[in-house]
Amino acid sequence: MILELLKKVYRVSKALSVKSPATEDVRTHVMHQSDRFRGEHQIDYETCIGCDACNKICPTTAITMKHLPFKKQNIVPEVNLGVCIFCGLCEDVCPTKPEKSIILSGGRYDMLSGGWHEDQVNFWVHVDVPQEYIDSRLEAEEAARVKKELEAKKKAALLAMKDKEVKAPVSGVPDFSGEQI
Amino acid sequence: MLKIYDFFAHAKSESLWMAHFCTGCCSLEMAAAMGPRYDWERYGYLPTPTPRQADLLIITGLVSKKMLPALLRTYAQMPEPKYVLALGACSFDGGPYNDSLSVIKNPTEILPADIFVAGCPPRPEAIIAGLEEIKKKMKAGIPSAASQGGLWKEMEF
Amino acid sequence: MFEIDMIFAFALFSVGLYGISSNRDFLRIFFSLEMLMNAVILMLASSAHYLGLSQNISFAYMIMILATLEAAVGILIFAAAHKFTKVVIADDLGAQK
Amino acid sequence: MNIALLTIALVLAITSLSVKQSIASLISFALMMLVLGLYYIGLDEKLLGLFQIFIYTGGIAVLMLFGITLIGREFPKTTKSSWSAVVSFGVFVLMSALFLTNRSLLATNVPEIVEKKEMFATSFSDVVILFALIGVSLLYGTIKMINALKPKRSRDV
Amino acid sequence: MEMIFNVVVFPGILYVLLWTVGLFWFFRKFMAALHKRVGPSFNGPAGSYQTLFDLSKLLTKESITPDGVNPYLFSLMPILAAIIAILPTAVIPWTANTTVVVSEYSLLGLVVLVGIEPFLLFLTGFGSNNKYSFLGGIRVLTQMISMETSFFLAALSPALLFGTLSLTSIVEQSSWLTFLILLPGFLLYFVALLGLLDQPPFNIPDAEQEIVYGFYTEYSGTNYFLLKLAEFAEFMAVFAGAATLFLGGYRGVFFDGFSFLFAKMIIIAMFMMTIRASTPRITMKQMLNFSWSYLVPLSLLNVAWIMFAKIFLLGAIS
Amino acid sequence: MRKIKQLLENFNTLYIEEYKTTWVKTKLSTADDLLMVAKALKEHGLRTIATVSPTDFLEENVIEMNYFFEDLMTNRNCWLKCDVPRELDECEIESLTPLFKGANWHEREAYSMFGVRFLNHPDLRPIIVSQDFYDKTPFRKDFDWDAHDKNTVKNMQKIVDSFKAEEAEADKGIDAESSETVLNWGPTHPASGPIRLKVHCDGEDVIGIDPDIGFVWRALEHLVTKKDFVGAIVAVERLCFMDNVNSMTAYAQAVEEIANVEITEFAKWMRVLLGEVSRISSHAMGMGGFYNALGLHTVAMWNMDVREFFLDFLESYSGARIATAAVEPGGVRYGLQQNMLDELQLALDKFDATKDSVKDIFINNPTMKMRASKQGFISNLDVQDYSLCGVVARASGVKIDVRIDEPYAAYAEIKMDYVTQKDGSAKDRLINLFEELEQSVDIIKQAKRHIEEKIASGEFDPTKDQMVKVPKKLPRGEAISRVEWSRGEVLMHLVTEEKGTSPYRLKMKAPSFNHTMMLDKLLAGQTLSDIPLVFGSLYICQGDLDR
Amino acid sequence: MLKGVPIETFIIYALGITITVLSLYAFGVLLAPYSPDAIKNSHFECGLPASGSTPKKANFGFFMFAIMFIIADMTGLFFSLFVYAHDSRSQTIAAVFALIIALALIIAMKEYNHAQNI
Ligand code: SF4
Ligand code: SF4
Ligand code: SF4
Repeated sequence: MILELLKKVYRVSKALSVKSPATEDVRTHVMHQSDRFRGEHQIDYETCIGCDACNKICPTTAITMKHLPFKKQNIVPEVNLGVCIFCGLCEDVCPTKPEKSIILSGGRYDMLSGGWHEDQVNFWVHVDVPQEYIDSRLEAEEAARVKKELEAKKKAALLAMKDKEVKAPVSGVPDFSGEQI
Repeated sequence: MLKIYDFFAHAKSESLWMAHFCTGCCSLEMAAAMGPRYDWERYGYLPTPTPRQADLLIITGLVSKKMLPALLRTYAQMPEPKYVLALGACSFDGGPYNDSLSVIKNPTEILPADIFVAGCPPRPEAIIAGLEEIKKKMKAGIPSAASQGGLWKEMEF
Repeated sequence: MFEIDMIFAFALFSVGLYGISSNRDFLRIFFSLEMLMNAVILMLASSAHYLGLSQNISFAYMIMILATLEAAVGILIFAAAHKFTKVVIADDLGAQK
Repeated sequence: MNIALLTIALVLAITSLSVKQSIASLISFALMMLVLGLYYIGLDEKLLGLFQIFIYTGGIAVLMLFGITLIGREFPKTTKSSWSAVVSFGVFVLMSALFLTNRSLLATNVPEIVEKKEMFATSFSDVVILFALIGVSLLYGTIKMINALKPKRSRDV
Repeated sequence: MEMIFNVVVFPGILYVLLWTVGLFWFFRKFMAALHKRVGPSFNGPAGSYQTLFDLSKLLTKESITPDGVNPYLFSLMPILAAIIAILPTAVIPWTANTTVVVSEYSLLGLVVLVGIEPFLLFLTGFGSNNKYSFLGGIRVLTQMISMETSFFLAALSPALLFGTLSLTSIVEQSSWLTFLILLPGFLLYFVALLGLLDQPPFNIPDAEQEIVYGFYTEYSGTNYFLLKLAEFAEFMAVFAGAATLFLGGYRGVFFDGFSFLFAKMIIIAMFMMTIRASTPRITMKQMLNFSWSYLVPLSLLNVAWIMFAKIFLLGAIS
Repeated sequence: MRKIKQLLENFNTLYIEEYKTTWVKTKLSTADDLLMVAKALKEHGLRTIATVSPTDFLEENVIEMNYFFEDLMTNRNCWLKCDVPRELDECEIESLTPLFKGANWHEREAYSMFGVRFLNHPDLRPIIVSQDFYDKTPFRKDFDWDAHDKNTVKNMQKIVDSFKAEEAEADKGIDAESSETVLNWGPTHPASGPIRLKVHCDGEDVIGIDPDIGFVWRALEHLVTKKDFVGAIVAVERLCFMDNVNSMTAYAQAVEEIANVEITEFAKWMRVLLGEVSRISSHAMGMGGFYNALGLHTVAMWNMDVREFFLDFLESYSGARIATAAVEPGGVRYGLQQNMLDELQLALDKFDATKDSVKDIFINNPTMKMRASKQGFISNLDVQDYSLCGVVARASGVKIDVRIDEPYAAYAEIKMDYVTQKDGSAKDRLINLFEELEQSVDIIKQAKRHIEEKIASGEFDPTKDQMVKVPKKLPRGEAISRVEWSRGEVLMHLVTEEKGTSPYRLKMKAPSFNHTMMLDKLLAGQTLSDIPLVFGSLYICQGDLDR
Repeated sequence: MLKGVPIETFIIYALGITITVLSLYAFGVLLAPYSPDAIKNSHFECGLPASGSTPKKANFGFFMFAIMFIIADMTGLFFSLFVYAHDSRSQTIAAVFALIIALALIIAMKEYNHAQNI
């Protein structure tokens, strides 16, 4: 028995010659990198169409929708990283093509925050929509609306021309200020 | 004299021993962080069998209602100075079990953690990064969060 | 000083005697017995030292070892009695039959 | 020096017979033996002193610990007979008186001190066989008692 | 003056502290290597400050005295344990002329001092008002009575061979031939050492998986530091004893010196760690059975062997 | 099968039909017959009861009890149903525990979750639920847990008080003059994990053990009913993270069965591949856990080293190391790329490189054998009585393995055999674990070769084939699905409502529950040192113990 | 050879060690924070409320080993006396003595194991 034990001891001590896999300082390096790694979200407010699908599928309550002052894609998701479990279902379900507008893959892995429950303010993936973009979108929308109105007018005129009846112009400009921000 | 005091403060921050206490599945990744590839012993962390010798309590994810008294008591029985690290979505806002019957939805409101590491479960790298952050806090002389407040002071357990 | 040694040995002896006669629980009876033995050893040792009776040391060894054996036997009996009757007091042993 | 050591030993002896807690009693008993051993070493009977320490603090104290684990932390209350103190004190006085009056019978001239270490081995070696026989019979007795010593439990296992 | 040096620096407190820090570091590093890990590596060169930090942290951490403990036993025992564990340094011949107490009976002194230690640990367990500590204490006691006899008998074998109880003269008389004669004794000593120091496979008293941490359970801060210090000091005493008794102590190949003794001690420590990394713990009953059916009878036989070797081998030569 | 049918025809049943290949499904018209039917079934060889699962139907105002009887030897199973009234004071049924020992805790669970009282049950205390749910019925559909949740602090107080009362009770039961005591083994314990064993011991000897579970109770079965069919996988995979893929497979199969969807061949093979990888990662931890319980951490470390490589594969494939969420109803979530297979090959090579030394040092370890070969014996009959499964059952020589008995995914095409040992001691379980590890590696190699071949021949398109659409709303139906999980058989019983978007009821029968039931029987009369050994060898994970 | 070096050296050394260890302890305690409270001071019971009773007694199933310990220990002490034996007769006696005791222990253990298995 003792001989056997000594043999075991010898074989264990062979491990001394094995180089440890912990070769890198994990404070600065990631040990294994994968393209699909699900980390912090990146949200592309430009392509998001505001379909609310990601909010609906999220198995936790991580996603809340932020309202934007546009007419069409008036919501964009924001993620509470403290609650998110990085399951990636929101990315799967997102219908935009070719690039999904909510992406987890390749995100940051070390997300830390103060442990106080109130600290969770710092712990969101906020969508900072720049003012210029809002303005440009509003402008574009305005332009589109104007164009549409014009077209409508034209159409109406055409129709009027056709039916030879005079119709009242389209009702007033929609009021954006009423929309929630 | 000041030098000596500084040395001991530094020593305290450099040697964090953690209480061996598993509350949820994040402890699997904690085991991986102990394992050969990540090897957190390189940075000076060591698990101890009893809270009496520990400096750090790791809330490894989910805290169920039945577990909460044990968690708080374990924390209370650790000697000063003591710090808390929270891992995983569960220990913050219930995570995937947010609408479950039996878990404490916000353990960090009851026992505030010094650092919270997000993820479900967080990668071992992230766990170690969180621990390093606690070291930084200790070096800066910031007192631990749980000693500042939190519901646990009002609770009986 | 030989006299002092001897007087202390007597004192130890009488403390042991007191212990044996006044105590009724096993453990302290053992202690007292050991004290009695030790008093004798003390006498032997000091007589060996001061009077040059070197073979007394060998007697002291023998007494020591006998004392140990006696303690072993005693503890054995005590344990057996304890198991059977749950008593720790010597007098009760007869009463519990 | 001698007087101091011996007084300490005596005080410890009395303590060990008078305290209530069994563990304190045992400790003072062991300390008494230690002091006596030191005294023998001081007397230049080093081997005897070491033996004393070895046997009493190493062997008998451990044996008594077994007893203590049986009877618990405190001695059971017993009635003490009041006359025994008087009688034993009387014995002490009688013996000292006898000794002091008759000490002239003993040789007073102190011879050269020679430590004969090999004396035991050469002249008493046959005795050890006797000892071996005693030990063997003791073991035999113990084995025969094993079944009787088996503990009784509340639930049979 | 020399005494002060002895107490404070060389075989005394500073040396023990340094040894504790160093051996603790070495243990962790070596164990990590056997685990295919790295062990402490970012504090100081190869992480060697790590254990310094650990121990100084323990020293200055809060030490809790729980309610219901026996206050004298609880707080006094760690101090006493530390003192008694350091004391054997006095009798060991570190170099040819550094022995604090040159005594004819230093071997007995060593064995007595090493043997008292578990007794104190039992009292720590008995003193803390805790079930795990209590069980741990009893385990210490049981393990001690099984292991100490064979330790004593194995340690006596060189003394019997050389006809002296003095460690110094044992070292002086040792040679290759006597090493061969003493080889079985050394193996027995080594096994008994594992049991005496609570090392795997005999780490029953502080079995983490069974009774949390045995008698250490309630200790924290400074008290725990002292217990750790005692543990490592005892390592030192027992290792140095092994090196001195069987491996020729400070005597080296070309010249004599402390470094040889140290190297021998480290080699024994390495053996111990390798066994630790490859053997699971055994149970109480198995330990008792092993100790009393094999270890003690074998060490008695070893004594007989030494006697006969002394009569026939050495007697024939001289 | 025919015999069972004949036998059931003697009783008053609503219907008897065959279900899948090995099941007979039937419903009793009255609950009074239950005991007799069970007796008859037991005489007929169906000695095992897998689980007891009540389903609460609000509209019909009944609680439907589902009993799953199994015959481990010949692989015939019977699914028995009967109704009990829903009113709390009438909600009672005859207990099967006197007949089937394995039903004990399952009935207690049904009692604490649904308030079904079992007559003649020897020990009907609540189990799993935390103390504030005692005498409540948390899983019933009409349980108002918002109201319950409002006074959290009061509930916590209840829990603490009950712990204290329990300690006092334990003290009272013990003679203060004796050396007996009640030890807590857990939850803050280096080897236990979140479970508490109340060990009644006398010095070193264990007199009895009462496991106290529920420290990680997450009410998963309740949780899934709040998520939709896809989102529920995150709850299901958290059954236990050591092996999460297979539990998702079980759930996905049940959903697919109700939706009547056939998944692609590629997805089936991927399920096999992923499942085995995850089984390996679990078994590696299990082996480490066994040795950790013996105070030796080397095995855990070496195995962890290998396991990391398999996790690398999982991460490359799904994007997460542990919480993969890789299997969804309708297939698997992601496509496969060549570099992932290369990584898998790396992991397999790593395993083969360390296999021999692990086997030599730790499987043939004399000290381990000395300790473990005489401990924790589980006989063949115990396996049947207590409905044990997986490694524990196979180590006792019982040939059960759902992968072979009732092949799912692509297991029908894989060459494999039962891995069994003879005696059923703790040592045998360890050896079995290791041999299953080797078997899994073998299966992975087969699956990998198959997938590579098919991709090369163009039959599989690894970027498109992975998913089949499953409708968001399912019809009314119910299904059971069994998979061989790393710890044994997982049985999921899924009930859906008409046009339901989320499961109506999902019962998960997980192996650790039954294994923990054995602890008292295995450990009474042993010593304290055997507790971690037996506990570790039973390969218990608290995740699937408490759900 | 060696002359007996006085016990005083040892006592002085022991005193020195005592003083240094005590000062270390004092240093540590002075530097350590101190903030007891009721829960911290209740004893550790795996994280659950502490129950009152630590067993006062221990069940020792190992009495036989205590007796064995005493016998073996005494044997060892005899041997330390035989260290100084120079003639081959007493050495032979020592060897025979060792053999007898070893035999007795082995037989005792056999009997013990036999009794345990009943
Ligand atoms: S990753 Fe999962 S949990 Fe996180 S936001 Fe997306 S769907 Fe929600
Ligand atoms: S699913 Fe995609 S497109 Fe729809 S709201 Fe979310 S991010 Fe925007
Ligand atoms: S955060 Fe995720 S991994 Fe951690 S405990 Fe919760 S569910 Fe488990």
